[in-house]
Amino acid sequence: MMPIGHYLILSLALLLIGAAGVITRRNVIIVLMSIELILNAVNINLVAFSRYYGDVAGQVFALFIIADAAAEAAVGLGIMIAFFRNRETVLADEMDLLKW
Amino acid sequence: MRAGGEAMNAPGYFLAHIWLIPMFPLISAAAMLFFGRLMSKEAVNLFCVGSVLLSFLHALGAMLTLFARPAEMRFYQEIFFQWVTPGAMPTGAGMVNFVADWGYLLDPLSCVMVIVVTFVGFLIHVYSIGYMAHEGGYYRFFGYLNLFMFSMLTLVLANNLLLLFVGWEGVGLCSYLLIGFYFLKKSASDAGKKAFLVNRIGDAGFLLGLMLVSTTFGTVRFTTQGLSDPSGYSGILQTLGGMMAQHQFVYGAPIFTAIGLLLFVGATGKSAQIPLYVWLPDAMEGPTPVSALIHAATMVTAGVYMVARMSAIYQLAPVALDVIAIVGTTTAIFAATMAMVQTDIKKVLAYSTVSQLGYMFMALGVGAFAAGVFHLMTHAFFKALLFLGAGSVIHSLSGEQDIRKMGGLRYAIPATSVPFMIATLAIAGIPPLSGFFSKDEILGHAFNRHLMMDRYFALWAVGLITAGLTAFYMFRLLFEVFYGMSRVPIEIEGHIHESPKTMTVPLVILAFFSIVSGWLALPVLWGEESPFQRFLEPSLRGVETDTSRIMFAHHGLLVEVALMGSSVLLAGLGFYLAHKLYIENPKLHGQIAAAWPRLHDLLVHKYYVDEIYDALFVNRIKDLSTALGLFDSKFIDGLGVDGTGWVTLFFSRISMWWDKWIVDGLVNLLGWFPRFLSMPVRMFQTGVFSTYAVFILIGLAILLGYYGHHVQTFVRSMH
Amino acid sequence: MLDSIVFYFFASIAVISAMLMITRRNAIHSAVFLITTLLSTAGIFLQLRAEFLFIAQIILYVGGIMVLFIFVIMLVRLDVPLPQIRSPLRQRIAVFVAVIVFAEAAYIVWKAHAMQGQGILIPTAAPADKLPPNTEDLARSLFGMYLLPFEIASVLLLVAMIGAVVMAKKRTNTP
Amino acid sequence: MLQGALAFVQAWWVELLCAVLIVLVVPLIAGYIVLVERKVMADMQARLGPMRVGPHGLLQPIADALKLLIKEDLIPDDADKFIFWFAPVLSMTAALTSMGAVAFGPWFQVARDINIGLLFVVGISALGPFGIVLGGWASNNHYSIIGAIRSTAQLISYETTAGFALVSGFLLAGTLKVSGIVQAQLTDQVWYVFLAPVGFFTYLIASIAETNRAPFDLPEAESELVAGYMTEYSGFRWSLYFLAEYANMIVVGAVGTTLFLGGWLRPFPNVQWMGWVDALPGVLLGAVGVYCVVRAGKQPAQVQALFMWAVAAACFAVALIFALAAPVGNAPLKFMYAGLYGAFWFLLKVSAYIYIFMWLRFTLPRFRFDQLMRLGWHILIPLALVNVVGVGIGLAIQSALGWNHWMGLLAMLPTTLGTIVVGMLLIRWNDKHAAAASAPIATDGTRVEDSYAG
Repeated sequence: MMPIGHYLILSLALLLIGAAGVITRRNVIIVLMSIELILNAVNINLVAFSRYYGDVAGQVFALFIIADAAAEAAVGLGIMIAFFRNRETVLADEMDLLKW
Repeated sequence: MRAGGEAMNAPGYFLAHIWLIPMFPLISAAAMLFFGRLMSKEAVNLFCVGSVLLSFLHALGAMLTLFARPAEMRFYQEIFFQWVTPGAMPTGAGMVNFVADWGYLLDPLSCVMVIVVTFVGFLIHVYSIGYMAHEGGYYRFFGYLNLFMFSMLTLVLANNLLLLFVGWEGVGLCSYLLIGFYFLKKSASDAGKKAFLVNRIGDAGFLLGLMLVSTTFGTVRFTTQGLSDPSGYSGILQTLGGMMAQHQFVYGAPIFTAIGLLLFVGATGKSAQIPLYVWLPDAMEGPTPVSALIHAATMVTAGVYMVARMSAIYQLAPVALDVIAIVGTTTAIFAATMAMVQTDIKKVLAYSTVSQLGYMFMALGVGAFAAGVFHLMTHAFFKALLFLGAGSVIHSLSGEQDIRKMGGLRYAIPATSVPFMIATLAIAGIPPLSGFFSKDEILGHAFNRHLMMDRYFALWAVGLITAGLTAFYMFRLLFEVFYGMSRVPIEIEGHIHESPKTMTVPLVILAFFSIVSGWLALPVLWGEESPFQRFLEPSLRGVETDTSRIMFAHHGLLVEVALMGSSVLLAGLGFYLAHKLYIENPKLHGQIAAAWPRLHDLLVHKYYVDEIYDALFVNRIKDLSTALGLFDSKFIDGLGVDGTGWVTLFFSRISMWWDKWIVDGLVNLLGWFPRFLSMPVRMFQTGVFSTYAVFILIGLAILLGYYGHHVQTFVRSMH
Repeated sequence: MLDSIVFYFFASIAVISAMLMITRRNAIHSAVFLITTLLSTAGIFLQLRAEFLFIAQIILYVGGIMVLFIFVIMLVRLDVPLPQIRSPLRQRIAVFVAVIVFAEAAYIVWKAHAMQGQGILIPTAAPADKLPPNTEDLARSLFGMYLLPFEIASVLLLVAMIGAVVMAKKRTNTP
Repeated sequence: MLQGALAFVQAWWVELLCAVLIVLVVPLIAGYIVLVERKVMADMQARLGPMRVGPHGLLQPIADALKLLIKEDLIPDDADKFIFWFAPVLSMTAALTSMGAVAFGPWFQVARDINIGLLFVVGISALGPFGIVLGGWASNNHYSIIGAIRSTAQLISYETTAGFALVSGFLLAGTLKVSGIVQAQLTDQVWYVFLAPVGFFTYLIASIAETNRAPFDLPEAESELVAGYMTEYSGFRWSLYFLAEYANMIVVGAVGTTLFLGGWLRPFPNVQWMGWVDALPGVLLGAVGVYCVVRAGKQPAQVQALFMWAVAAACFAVALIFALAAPVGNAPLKFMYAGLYGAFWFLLKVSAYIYIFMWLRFTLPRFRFDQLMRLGWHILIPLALVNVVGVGIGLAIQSALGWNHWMGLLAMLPTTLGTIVVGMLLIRWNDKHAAAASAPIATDGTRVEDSYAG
């Protein structure tokens, strides 16, 4: 069994890629996807540690994070559709009103 | 006797759960009034009728449990919580800390009432299913009806006068709501208001009496009998007994008279006695089941019940009793005469109700409390039956109420006409139906008092005449509606239809009871005391003193028979007259009316009482209020308010200028600084979230850099 | 041996397709690559003997969330590439900072491994066959110790569902 | 390196064998299911169906496969090449992979001790929609996209129902492991279809909808969308989709069988005097083999005869194993016997399950999309939920009264009846409201569709 560092590096890489996606992309859907990616990276961390410490709590929290991701995706996409319906755009730069 | 009263006194399920009896209707009433709109009719029926049935069953169980005990132990009282506790206050019984608790008392008297209320109430609920089927606000109607049941049960089960008053007001409210049920009809809503206001007058008297009671005896609890341990509780009965024992008061003391009269004022309001009877005829605007339940069977008898409940005091107040007797008798004949000429089927019944109530009060007045309550019970059955029958008639004539437009209906709607006839016989006092026995009890007692004191002769005579009148107008009604030629308008004639089973079955049941319920007094025929009276006796006993017992002469069997004969004779006379005037030659009564126009008008206009009241009180009050209104609008508004406004305006002009130039100037200056200073910071707030993300990431980088640089030190700190 | 092969296989797929995901211009392509990333993450879960999470990841993430994404993409007609107005400054900053962070974190991890002995506890996994059956284990602690969070999560999902419905509803439909 | 590989094979040869078997045999089975379907259809329509190739068209599937393989496979210009290529593969892969955890027999299973058992099957087969929706999108054609989105909406909606139905089964079995579930039914001495009939029923319907079969075959409704998501596909890719669909049928059938029909158990496994049933498979296979031998001679083409011989040989081999297992009781033989024997019953049940599909397909007319959605969301899902609760209650009663195995039926009866009553009420309610909501824009699915059609 390889040392835990590998998993940490992997999740770190995914997280940073996700962050980069959030920053660089203007398309809100892709930004949302990147956020999913970040959450996923976190999951890897949690599961890895739960495996290495032999404690299942980490997996429980990974489950919660998945549920959270689902909720976040649903709401985010709902907002986006509403936004698109009203503003005919999905570009992040044009969502700078901070209110409606 | 069984050894150890404990087993005897063990409450058992029904007594222990006596609080359920009012609770069922309350629950379903709440359900109706909050969620009824969402329910289907079936659900509403299930809820409301079911709840009343449940409480009837519980009441029945409680009564049987009570029966199982020896006569002296037939009290059950339970105090749930202390409700009003104003603390110590000076009373006739010295400084006591006054307590009105929320508790229920079940003794023979309230037992009879509870049974009557729940049973008749249940039947009328069932009836209403059919009657209200096509009306709007179905759930509202049933909600109010159940609320009424709750209030009435609280009234009769209350173990103290204050709680009784709560129920008293509750039934008043429900009656108001239900009279004005068709609130879109002006007459209905007016009738509701009238009932409410007239009752207020009575309630004022009642309230005064209540206060007087509480200050006199230091308690409003009727009695301490039936409590698991009476020690530490005080009841009116016991306190009164103590007072009499140490001669604090004497028989016929003015305080008793005052209490009695004040309470009786309340009774006249609730039970429609002179001078406050005027609301009851108008109350007929409400739906017929309401008239049957509230304005015939239960609520209007609350006054009778209350007086009987306070009999301990009344027995010591002869003056009050006489007043009650006189008022009752007057009301009886007065209303009977009015009933003779009414043409609205429900109005006739309304006046007959008033007159029957008069009978009951007459009974109370001559001190025959048991007889009064007995008549209350029988009357509840046959008058409810009469009203329901009338409702069924109206229903089948699709809303027609004028008896001049009826006639010959007995073949069209047999299932209604037969019970109606039975009820008529009962109320007219034809043996062996119930009305005969109860009325005969009353007249008998009146006659006995006359044997004691001559001044009671008038009462008896008038009562007897009233019996004749009752027979007359009831048979008149019967003949007008069910016999003779049909005078129904042709367009209605077509679809006369018998009412549905839900309406006719209750009629049959009530008919059965209006026949047999009188037989409780059967032994009176051979001169014994009636079992009903013996049953009620423990709760009507009052206080044992040398002078206070109301003496009834004992007359022989012969006299008894003579009395009965006389009343039956008069009833027969009434029947004969009615038959002559309305069956043999129907024109005759018209001619008679024409012969004495004055008298007829007087009767038709109900002795112009309403007009007199209007002239004396109502209009005067209206004038007063208009005057006050003028004062308000002219003086207070004109001078006070507007003047102030003008002055304020002037000053505000000045201060506005100041604000504008001085204060705002400073504020703007202050505001300008931060805006100037915040210029650089605002750069970051682009509102584009990816920029923020960049900042987050940079922050992360810095943190990690710091951590990585000092990682050794962190590790050291870890252990 | 086998373990590490599996791990590197999945890890490389994950990273590569993640990169592709944030660089594709067509949203659908991004979605596809995200799916592959998630699947390979699931594989890593399996390699970590977290079978239940493996399947949960596949059912919920891939089978649920991603389908939702693709739906929306098609619904909002994003399947045509958007005009990409480049903002080079932000991108450069982003990539630069990301690389820096990666380097730092990697350095820290390496450092930690290096000072294995003195005071840093590097956990070592128990052998796979010693583990309790995963699903039962998870369920036991999920419905035992973490029951309340579980309930809260369910409420969260409910709220999210209602909110999504409300927001995505056509205004014209609502009177 | 090589050592490692060898050791690997040494350790996992059974699984590898099963995997190879599945990958090889499933397409064949699928092909034959098609044949059977055509035969059944013909029978129901009083025709003969394919008769030319081989006896009674027995070799028709082979011929079809050959045709599909040599057919030209064209990619539309506007299609998104990468995804167009990628999608069918994804579908097929999902279908085949999900077979991995299906237990055809006691050891006849790839992922044997995987802890999530059936969930694996369900979850992996949940990847199928991607293949469809991506393919539909990639081929850049309105019919395709509408079909794709329809099928995806349908799949998602009905997977919920199927999931709940499965949960009711899992509750009864108390485990997710496939072999564990079958064992549980063995010890309970009753198939769970009798304990949770409503669950089975809902799962049946849901599985039909999941596999896009009639009467729920809206995604490829010829009358509305030419061929739905497959419109632009042809040749090998098309056949991949096709195979995926039939493989999915097998998968759902397998799941249903495992959970509700007692997996690889023979009928009445605990009843001694039913033992004679054990002889059935061997005899049957022998008969088939004999038939093949008889017909082999009469084949017009050499290939056909050869194929027939091969089939006969295979049947005889298996029959031999069946025959010898009892007397010659050596371990490997028993091992194989157990696997093949289980596989026989298992496949028998699965084919019965699939026969129901066909039956319905040729009996019922197609649903309208909003009807489909209402059925799913207004009736099936609530019903499945109630069913889960009901089964839970039933189990509680069972454990409270200490009833075990088939006596559980008594405990389950009231809850089942209650659930059925609820179902009736739901249907009544729905009928009452169906008229109101029968406008074509009634569900998300149709709204999506319109946003494209418009």
